[in-house]
Amino acid sequence: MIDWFVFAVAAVATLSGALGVVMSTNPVHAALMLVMTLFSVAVLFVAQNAHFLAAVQVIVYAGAIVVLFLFVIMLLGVDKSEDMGKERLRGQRPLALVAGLTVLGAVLLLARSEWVSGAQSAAGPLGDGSQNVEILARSMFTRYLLAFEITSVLLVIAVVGAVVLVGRPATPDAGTPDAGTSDAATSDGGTSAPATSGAGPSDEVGS
Amino acid sequence: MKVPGAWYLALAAALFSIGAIGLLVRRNVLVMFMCIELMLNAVNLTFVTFARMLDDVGGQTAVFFVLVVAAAEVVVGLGIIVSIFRRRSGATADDVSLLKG
Amino acid sequence: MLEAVWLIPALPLTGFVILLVAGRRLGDPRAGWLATAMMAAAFLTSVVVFLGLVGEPGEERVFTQTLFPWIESGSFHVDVAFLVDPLSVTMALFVTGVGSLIHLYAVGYMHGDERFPKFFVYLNLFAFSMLMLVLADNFLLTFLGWEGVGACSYFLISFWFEKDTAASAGKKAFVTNRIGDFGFMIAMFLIFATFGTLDYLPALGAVEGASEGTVAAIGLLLFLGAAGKSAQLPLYVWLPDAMEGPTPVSALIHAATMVTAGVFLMVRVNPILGAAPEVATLIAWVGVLTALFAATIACAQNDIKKVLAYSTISQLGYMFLAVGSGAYAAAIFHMVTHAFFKALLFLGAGSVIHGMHDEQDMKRMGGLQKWMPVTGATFIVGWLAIAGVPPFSGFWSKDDILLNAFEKSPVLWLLGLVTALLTAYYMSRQVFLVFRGEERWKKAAPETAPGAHVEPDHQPVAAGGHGTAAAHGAHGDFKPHESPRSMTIPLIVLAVLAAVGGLLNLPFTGWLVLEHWLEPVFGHNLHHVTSTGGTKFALALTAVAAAVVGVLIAAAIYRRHRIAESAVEPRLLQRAWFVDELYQKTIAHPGRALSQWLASVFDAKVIDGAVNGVASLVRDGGTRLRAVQSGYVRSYALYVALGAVGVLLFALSRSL
Amino acid sequence: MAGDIPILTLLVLVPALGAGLVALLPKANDEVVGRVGLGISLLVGVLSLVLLFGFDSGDAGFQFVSDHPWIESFGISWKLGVDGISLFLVVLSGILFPLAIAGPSVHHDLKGYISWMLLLEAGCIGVFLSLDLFVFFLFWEIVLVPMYFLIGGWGYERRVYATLKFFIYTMLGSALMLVGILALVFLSQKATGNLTFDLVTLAEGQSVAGNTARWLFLAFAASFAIKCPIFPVHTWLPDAHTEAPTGGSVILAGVLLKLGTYGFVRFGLYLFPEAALDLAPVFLTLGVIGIVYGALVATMQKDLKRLVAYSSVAHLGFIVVGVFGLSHQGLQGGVLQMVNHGISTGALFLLVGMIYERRHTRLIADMGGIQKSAPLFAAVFTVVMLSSIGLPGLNGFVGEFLILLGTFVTARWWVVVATVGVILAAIYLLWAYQRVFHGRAEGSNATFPEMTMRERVIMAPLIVLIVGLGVYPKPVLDRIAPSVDELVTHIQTHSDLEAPVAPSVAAPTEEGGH
Repeated sequence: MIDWFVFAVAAVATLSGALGVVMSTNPVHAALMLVMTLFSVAVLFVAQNAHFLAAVQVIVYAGAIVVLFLFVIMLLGVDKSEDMGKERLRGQRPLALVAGLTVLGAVLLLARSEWVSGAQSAAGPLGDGSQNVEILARSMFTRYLLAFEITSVLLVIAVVGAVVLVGRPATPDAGTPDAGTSDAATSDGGTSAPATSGAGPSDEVGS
Repeated sequence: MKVPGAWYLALAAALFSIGAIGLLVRRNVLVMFMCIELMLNAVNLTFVTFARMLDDVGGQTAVFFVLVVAAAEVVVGLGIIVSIFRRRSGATADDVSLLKG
Repeated sequence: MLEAVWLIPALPLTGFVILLVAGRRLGDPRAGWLATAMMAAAFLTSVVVFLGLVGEPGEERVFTQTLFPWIESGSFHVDVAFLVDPLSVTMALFVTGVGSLIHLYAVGYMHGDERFPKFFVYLNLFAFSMLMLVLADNFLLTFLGWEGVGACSYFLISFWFEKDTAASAGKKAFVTNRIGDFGFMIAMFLIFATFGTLDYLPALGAVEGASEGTVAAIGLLLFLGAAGKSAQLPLYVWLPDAMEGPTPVSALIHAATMVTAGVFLMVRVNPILGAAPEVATLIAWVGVLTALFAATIACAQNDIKKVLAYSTISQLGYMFLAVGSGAYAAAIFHMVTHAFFKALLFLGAGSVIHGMHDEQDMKRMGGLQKWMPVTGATFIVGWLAIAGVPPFSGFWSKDDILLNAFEKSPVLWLLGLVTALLTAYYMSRQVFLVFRGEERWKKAAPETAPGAHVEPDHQPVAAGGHGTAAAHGAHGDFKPHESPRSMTIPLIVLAVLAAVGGLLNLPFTGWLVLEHWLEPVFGHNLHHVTSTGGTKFALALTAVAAAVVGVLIAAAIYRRHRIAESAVEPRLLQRAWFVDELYQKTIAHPGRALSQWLASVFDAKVIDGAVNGVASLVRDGGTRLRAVQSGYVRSYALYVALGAVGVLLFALSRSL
Repeated sequence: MAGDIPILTLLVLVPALGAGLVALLPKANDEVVGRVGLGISLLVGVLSLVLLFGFDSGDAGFQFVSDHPWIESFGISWKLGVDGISLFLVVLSGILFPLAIAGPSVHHDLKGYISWMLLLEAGCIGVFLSLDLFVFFLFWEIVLVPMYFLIGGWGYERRVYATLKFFIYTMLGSALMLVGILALVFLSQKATGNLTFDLVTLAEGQSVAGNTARWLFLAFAASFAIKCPIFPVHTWLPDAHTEAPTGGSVILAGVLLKLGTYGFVRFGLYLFPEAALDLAPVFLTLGVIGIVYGALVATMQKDLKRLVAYSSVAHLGFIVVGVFGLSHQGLQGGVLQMVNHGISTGALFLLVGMIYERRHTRLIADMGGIQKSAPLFAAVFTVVMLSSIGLPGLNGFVGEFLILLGTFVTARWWVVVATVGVILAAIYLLWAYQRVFHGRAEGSNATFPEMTMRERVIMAPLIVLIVGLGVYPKPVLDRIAPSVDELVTHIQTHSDLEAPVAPSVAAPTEEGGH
């Protein structure tokens, strides 16, 4: 019974948090709503004996990622200018709703009664949750070792990428649009003759 | 008595749809990012649910990796957003359309 | 001695090559002397070959010499080879003989022209081509010479290319000749398809066995080629225009040699004509009609060279009349005598033009006999010869033709006779206008010129080469002068030949040297005169009478002025029956319009339009589709979502 | 024989590697680049002459064959060989490329220009030599790329339009041919159980017939017809010719167009004799239309290069007529005419390029009276023009005559119409000549510079060939003959084509028809 109760509360919190993210004009509010959803999902993890993941969920997601979001929002200024009543792209909203609801409907329809059809314990049994961390660690450092190592590489690349992206460009005219492309037109020796390679297809055909 | 996996899965589908709709509807780039996080979480939830239903450690491992990738993605994505905002202030997703054919 | 035959064309070819390489260094006049020497040497070689051939017994006077294989392909085989028989040797003799004289004359005539060496380059190349034409042992090699002389004719007519008329005339000559060559080429294909060879001897030897239709077709097609080259109806239009070339060219190419190539070809293929009598009849009729037609035009021309040009067309018509009547020997006979007297007349005309400082309008001449005695005297010999006054050469050859024509059909004879009368008339008119009467050139030019009915394009044009054009407009101040020695010597020699040339063949006297000499070539195809002595004599007398009447009428009009000159020179004749205009309207203009339409409408709009249409279709489609690429991330995301929905729905449809 | 040196492979590799070598040279030093480029192309020319002199004129089959397995699982091998049909096209390429590289002056980026030229040479020679359908297609496509860049990079005002049109047009044909090649290979695998791209095996096997063969033939023919080009797919040619730089035009007219006609002979007739015989009337008709149409349209062109381009349409029409006449003389004349057209039209384009360099215009109306100030130039132009008109004694005549003669025996009425083209050729060329060279010179035409020494050296070999091949074509014809003979026999064995009853003097046959 308590399980149903936990599920119901967490589910309502998850969905309302999600709706809040989508519907709030203020990005700070959206971020806070996101935290709510993330916490609820963590609860749902716990309810399914994924203790380690629940912890990571709270630490990484709610702790790091959302904070990062808020950090960026503060850095760039809270932009509340988005007018939710207007949509510039024609047909975007109805189509989005149709697409989203169709996905939902289709998934539910597809599932019907048979939600799972796979083999049991293909990658090893999970147990009852008492040894969750240990089992997960064993699987991670044996079976999925290579993938695990690759994620570390990915993280390094992401860090480097973030530094490069955010680092200020050295050119004095940084900040103006197209600053990076202006030096593409290097001095080509001043040849006035026709462009060299192929000049590429243009829309001259048929003219 | 445990709640059946189907409920979790249905919840995850709903969460995913909300995220997807939000991504398509919102113009604020940061909020769009958050919507992506919602969708990722929906997927994570299904993974965990399947792991429980099949008694398989693979599902939880996958969630772990998704978390890592999501973290990396957020880092890079926010970096891009910051550098875009350096060039043009107050941009929404609709203000950038250089790929227009 | 016969083996030396290859030297005959080789000598002018050598001259051509030397002049091509070193012509400018040799300069004026040495380049001319070299060319003349080459021609003279070729003439001497021809004499040697001729003597060699005479040494052979009558029936064995056929000799072929193969130099090297030219084109070989499967069963098709053509050599560069020469055929020496009485016909080709006669042609070679008279081509090199008359050619040498005209070369000599040209040394004087072209003196001072800035492109003097180049003139002789062309002249020697022409001589080479002409000799290849007559000496060839197969159709294809003849065709080589045939086209070669055509090309040289093109070069030489447009020699003074600064004049637009000269340039256009050259082009016209080449193109018109090409129409004839079309016939020649198809004829060769048909000959090869029928006989499997293009060599004269085997192909002509097999004519008897071939179907009549094929042979007639071959004959017709070859005649088309001959009509183009020899300026017969309806392809004669290029020859009068060709007078834009320097006068020695007119004499050599457009009177004596090249234009007779068609006659030569017809004579050469006499077995084909013998096997296709309808074609022969057609040729006779075309010939006589051309003769009459051109003669009427000649009666009303004022340009001294144009008169001679139409006269040439008319005389060539005679030769075809002879060919059509089966009188091949008579055709060759007339060709030779015509070469003598017409070359003489042209060179005389050139001498007059030279002496009159590039004046060509006869209406501005007169009384020149006193100033140019040698030219005058020799011209009068030429006049008597062409008019058919005995005993000059023209009388004999023309009479021979008329006699044969009479036996073919009296109507042909009658038309020929009328032509003879007209010939005597227009030639007398020319002589009276140029050498007799008052010295009209003394008056100021505009008053004398009967400008009222002289069309602009018939106005004499300053020949660019002499640099004396400044003399124009001051006619009263200058005196005509006799030409230099190098020009008068050929005149005298030709005058002698024109006077006594008849000795080659004297019909109705039994003195038939030429006919007997040529007879082996023709065999039974040659028409033998059957008329009695009386008929022959009566016909000859009628011809003489016609000539005399023609002379008398001309004298009445142009000496005594009994009738106004303008009355007998109607515009219709001055403009040559408006044939040029007719061709312009019916062929040139529609052809041009068609080409223009094809080029600017059909090709550009329809064919290329289809190509570009496909391109613009693709482009328009792309333009529409590119709206999809809005650049907005969110719409791309929507497409992704819709795609995912599509995949899901597909999965759903499969699972349900 | 040239011993163990794989001369054919060298003929392809030397220019290809040369292109790479030139690309590596420093950009600044044009002189070195020019010399190296010319040297490499001359080396290829010498190699082609070595091939010519080593060629056994009595042998009808493929000589100097080099055959190395390449992609064995698909039956693809690097197989090159030369016979009488391809020999002179290789030699022609060997001669024309040095002239096109040395002839016209290039105004910028000489390095790129020469590099592309050499790659183009490798491609062209490769097409002529390859005996494996895969290798053939590879070279066929390689040829497109350098030409695209040559026109696009060094062309005139509308070069982008022209180069795109050229590329897409030819690409369309190639796509169809690729389908044809694959279909042929797999169909014959089905029939014989042997997967191979080898030309000789496929041709001798004759495993497709009937409608299949006809469709496959058409797929190949689409590509060849566009390349030739045959009416009505010719409109890329005037644009490409007009906009291409002089050297590009020379190669385009001299070598590239021959790829199409060569393809018809080597692949069309050899692989699908029966289909070729069935469809011959279609192609004869198109060829004849091309002759008359090209000539008529050429008459009215205002641009000298366009005029020469349309004259090429007419001349290539003659070659098509010769090829589809399916007679010994017609085919032999067709092969010879490919070489002749390459020489004379290549020379014409060189001359037009020289005029452009002096006058900076190609419009006929802007010229006139040039003969006065440049008599030698006019004389050279005259000789080339007369060769193009087909004057006996010059090279153009021999091929043209053999084509018409041979085809007359098999397809009489087509030839009668085709011969009209001989008249029309005189009209458009002489008229153009008159407007450019005759008349009074005015303005800068009066000071038109005479040929320079360099230009004389470039034109000299072409003039020698024009006269030489016209007077004594026998050495060339002798080498072409055995291969053509074998091809005709091949067609006769595999189709209903009857050996022409050789008309002999002894027994003249009834031809009738008139």
